[in-house]
Amino acid sequence: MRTVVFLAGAAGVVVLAVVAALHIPGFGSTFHPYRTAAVEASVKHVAANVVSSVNFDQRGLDTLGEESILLASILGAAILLRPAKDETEKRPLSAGRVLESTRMLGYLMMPITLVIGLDVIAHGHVTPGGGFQGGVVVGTGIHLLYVAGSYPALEKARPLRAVEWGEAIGAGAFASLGVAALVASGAFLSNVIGTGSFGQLLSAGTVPLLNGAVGIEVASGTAVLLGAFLKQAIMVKGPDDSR
Amino acid sequence: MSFYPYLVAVWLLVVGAFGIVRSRNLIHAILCLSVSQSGTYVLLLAVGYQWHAKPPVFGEPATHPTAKVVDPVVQAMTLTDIVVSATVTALLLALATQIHKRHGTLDPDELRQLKG
Amino acid sequence: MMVLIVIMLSVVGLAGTAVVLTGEPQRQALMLSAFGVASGLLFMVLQAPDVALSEIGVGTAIVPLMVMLAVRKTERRN
Amino acid sequence: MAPLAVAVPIMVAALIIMVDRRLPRLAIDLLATAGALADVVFTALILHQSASGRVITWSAGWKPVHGLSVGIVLVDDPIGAGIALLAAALVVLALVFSWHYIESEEGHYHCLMLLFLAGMEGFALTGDIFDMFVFFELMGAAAYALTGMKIEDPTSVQGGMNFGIINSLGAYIALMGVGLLYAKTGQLGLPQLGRALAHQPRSELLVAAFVMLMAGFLVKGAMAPFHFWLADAHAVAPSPVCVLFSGVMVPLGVYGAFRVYWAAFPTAIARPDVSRAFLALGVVTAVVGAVMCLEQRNFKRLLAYSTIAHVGLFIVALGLLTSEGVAGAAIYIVSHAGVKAALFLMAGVLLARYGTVDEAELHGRCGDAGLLRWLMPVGGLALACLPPFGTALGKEISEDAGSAAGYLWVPALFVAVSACTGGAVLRVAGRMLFGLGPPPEEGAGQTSGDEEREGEPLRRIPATMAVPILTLLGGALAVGILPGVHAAAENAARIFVDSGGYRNQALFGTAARLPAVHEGGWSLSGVLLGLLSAGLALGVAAVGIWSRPITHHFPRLLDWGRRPLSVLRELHSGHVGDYVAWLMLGLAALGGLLSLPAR
Repeated sequence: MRTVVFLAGAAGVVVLAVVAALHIPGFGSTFHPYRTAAVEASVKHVAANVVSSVNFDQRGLDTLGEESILLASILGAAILLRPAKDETEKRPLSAGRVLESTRMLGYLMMPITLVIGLDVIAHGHVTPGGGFQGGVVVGTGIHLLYVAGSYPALEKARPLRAVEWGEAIGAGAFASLGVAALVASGAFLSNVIGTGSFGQLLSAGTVPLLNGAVGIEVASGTAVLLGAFLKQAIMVKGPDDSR
Repeated sequence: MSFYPYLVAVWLLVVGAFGIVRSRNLIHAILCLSVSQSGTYVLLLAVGYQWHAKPPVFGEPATHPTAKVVDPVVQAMTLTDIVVSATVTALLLALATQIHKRHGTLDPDELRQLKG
Repeated sequence: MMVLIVIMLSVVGLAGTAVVLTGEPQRQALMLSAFGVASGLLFMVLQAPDVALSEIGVGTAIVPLMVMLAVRKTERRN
Repeated sequence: MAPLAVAVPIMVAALIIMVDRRLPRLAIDLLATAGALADVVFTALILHQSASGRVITWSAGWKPVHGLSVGIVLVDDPIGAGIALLAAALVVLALVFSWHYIESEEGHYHCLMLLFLAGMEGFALTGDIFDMFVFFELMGAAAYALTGMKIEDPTSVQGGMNFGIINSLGAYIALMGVGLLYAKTGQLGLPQLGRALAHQPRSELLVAAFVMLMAGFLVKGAMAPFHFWLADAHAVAPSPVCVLFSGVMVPLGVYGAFRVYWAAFPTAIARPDVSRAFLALGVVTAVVGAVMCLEQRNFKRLLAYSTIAHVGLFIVALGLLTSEGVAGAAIYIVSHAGVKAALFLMAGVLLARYGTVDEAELHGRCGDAGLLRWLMPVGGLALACLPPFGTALGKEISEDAGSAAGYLWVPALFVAVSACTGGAVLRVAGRMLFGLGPPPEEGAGQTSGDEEREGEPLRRIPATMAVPILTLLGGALAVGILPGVHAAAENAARIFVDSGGYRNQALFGTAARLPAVHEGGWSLSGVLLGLLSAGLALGVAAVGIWSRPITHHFPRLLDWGRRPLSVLRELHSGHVGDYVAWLMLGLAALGGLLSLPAR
């Protein structure tokens, strides 16, 4: 029954979409009016990475919404994955069995990953990447300590309290920069400070600042999320969990 | 060829929905949902593509800002979309974990308390 | 270029289908990882390095990792 | 001004996360309430300003050159600003109610409420279609988490999951529509889209894009057959959260759909086709909601189905595609929000006092509910559109709009649906508060998803709970009594449907001012129809309370009526796969209705 209803609907949707697809300007066409305007605007504000310029300057409001979605999901996951009333947290005894080579690899990889992540964040307005991509790398990178078999070390490197702060500071800073720009120039999230020269680290005005705020938020957000799932998987015990 | 990317996009959307309909495990359904969403990535990037155009980044290697580039706006939209996908997936996985704790199952056929 | 795009599109379409048809979540997480790589490559070919980077970060690392952890949590009591 | 309404709640939420372990709970409550109050001020100012012309804000200062801009525009007319104000006001009242209702030490709940508010404000105030998608998802993410918050409660997390999957899928379908539209026009701003589409020939691409956008927004707007998630989510979410769901989030979905239609599509798609599709699906929604509403015995689930029924009425009124229909729907939405929110808060009080809102379990047990003994019947009558509540005014204007468009069945539908939903509430009130009718048989009936509340049972109703309820009912009454409401709504509606003015003012700063109307108000026929629906509601309630002896004599009749009902109930299965299947079928149906030319 369910499948029949679905197939009937899906058939209709496919017909609708295929007929529509036949009327789209063909793949790879030269019709991109917004592109032309966005590239011009990006050049005007000396942002070498046009995608970053769109995200943080031209359509910054979208990114504010996006960061808030991240914040809401992380808060939501934190609420949902908190130990329930009838559950207890139990610290795993020690590292468990981890091969020495794996452990070394984990310890070795972590700083490298963090440096790469920070670099990706810092150059977001110049080269591909940015706060989001770099933040993901940093937030995941910290968890290599778990691969290294050291949950206590992970807890030290990732004090959840500080990470939660980071996530709030990132989101708050993004919105505050927007309001500051509103006060300074009359337009929310406008690009108010000097723009520097093309391709340099210090260029594109507020883009690197907003980018940095996103980097902080995404890095801490990723860390909180992975941390919450990890904790749930290895520490939280339900009432009928005998192990 | 001119329409193939759009068809792939629609295919991903529909096949993901199909997966949810047939799913016997909510975690499986959540991943099918993210497959559905990838349909939107493919559609958006296909819409912004232009033959023989470069990525919309003029930094390294330094390119002259007048070079022909693909549409950066759809890329920015897709980036936003990917963040949405990841975070919503995380939220739903957290819900799934709790459902399993409370019901002992993730099979939607056995979760029938919200009927009527 | 065109051949490359067609191939990558087909790979992504097939990989997506494979994710859906894999019923067992643990294996599905791995399939999802592969799907993430394929999508990332497709986005690279479509001249979207920013998007490709995020997709590879999110689609091949974070989401599959979270799925693995969630599966581990939910399968223990069965 | 408008971006502040989005940014300030986010900033306050971030602040609460930073300080929540150092401050007592009361400080967090006050901080969150202050954040929402700030939004009331912002949106009230925007509403005031917009009365003399739409308020246009170019985010990041990218003002248009020759009608093109790379920035995001916020175009705020009185309808948009009005629903934004409604959202902010409901969040304030919900937060005040939560002071003694939600028991948690940390501020996560408050942060989620504020982020939810930011999402609603952004969605209502923006004039950019991708921005709408982003804030749609923000509303969603906060809402899923708020629904599933009670992790100790098995049904809570499940309701959150159904809600999350269906709404996300709807959002992605809408994003597909955005992509198609962008492919055709290369624009994302609604004014720019309107300009680009004004001279486009009719094409299947535009129909498909429109269908996908509508489906996405109307999943949140709970139009049949996209409505299944709503009852699951409402039954289990905390009552103050339900206030926001029913009061403003669901109507926002409807608002989004019609905003997009009027701003971008009025000439791109044949108007009779659009009208026919919305009228058809609106009627189905209203009937399904009203019938299912009568069937419920869990009071919160009953209210949820009543919301579906009313959404059907809103869609019918708006689907007439006239400014009168918009005016009626606007008044109806605002006053419905007041009444329905008050009823959900009453459900919360019952839950806090007696630990359940099941009609049969509470039969005759709530005689000591004090204030509620008076307020719940009043709420039921207001829901049934008793004049002079605003619901009755909105109903009257919508009915007139329907008759004026030549649909004489519209008044009948409105009377029937408001009588059924109001009657269901009155029935529950009569049985719970006054112990009317025969006591329920032991073990009969279903139990279906119930919110669970932690903490001590409530002995007396604190002021932080009573005041929001009274304010909400008073607000619904004020909409009906205050002079000039009808004229203001009519003027706002004319601005809402003025597509040319929308894009010209946003892109070129020029728009002819529309002639304002000054008269309007109650008419005799409207008052009589309002009294009729309220009287019928009393009848419905009486039949509900004392029907068992009656139906005893006519078992055949009962049996005949039960069969389609049980099929309908089967459809609301709580199975997410079913819901997705219906979503796809609804999408195809909408596409079919819009592709086949009318008449």
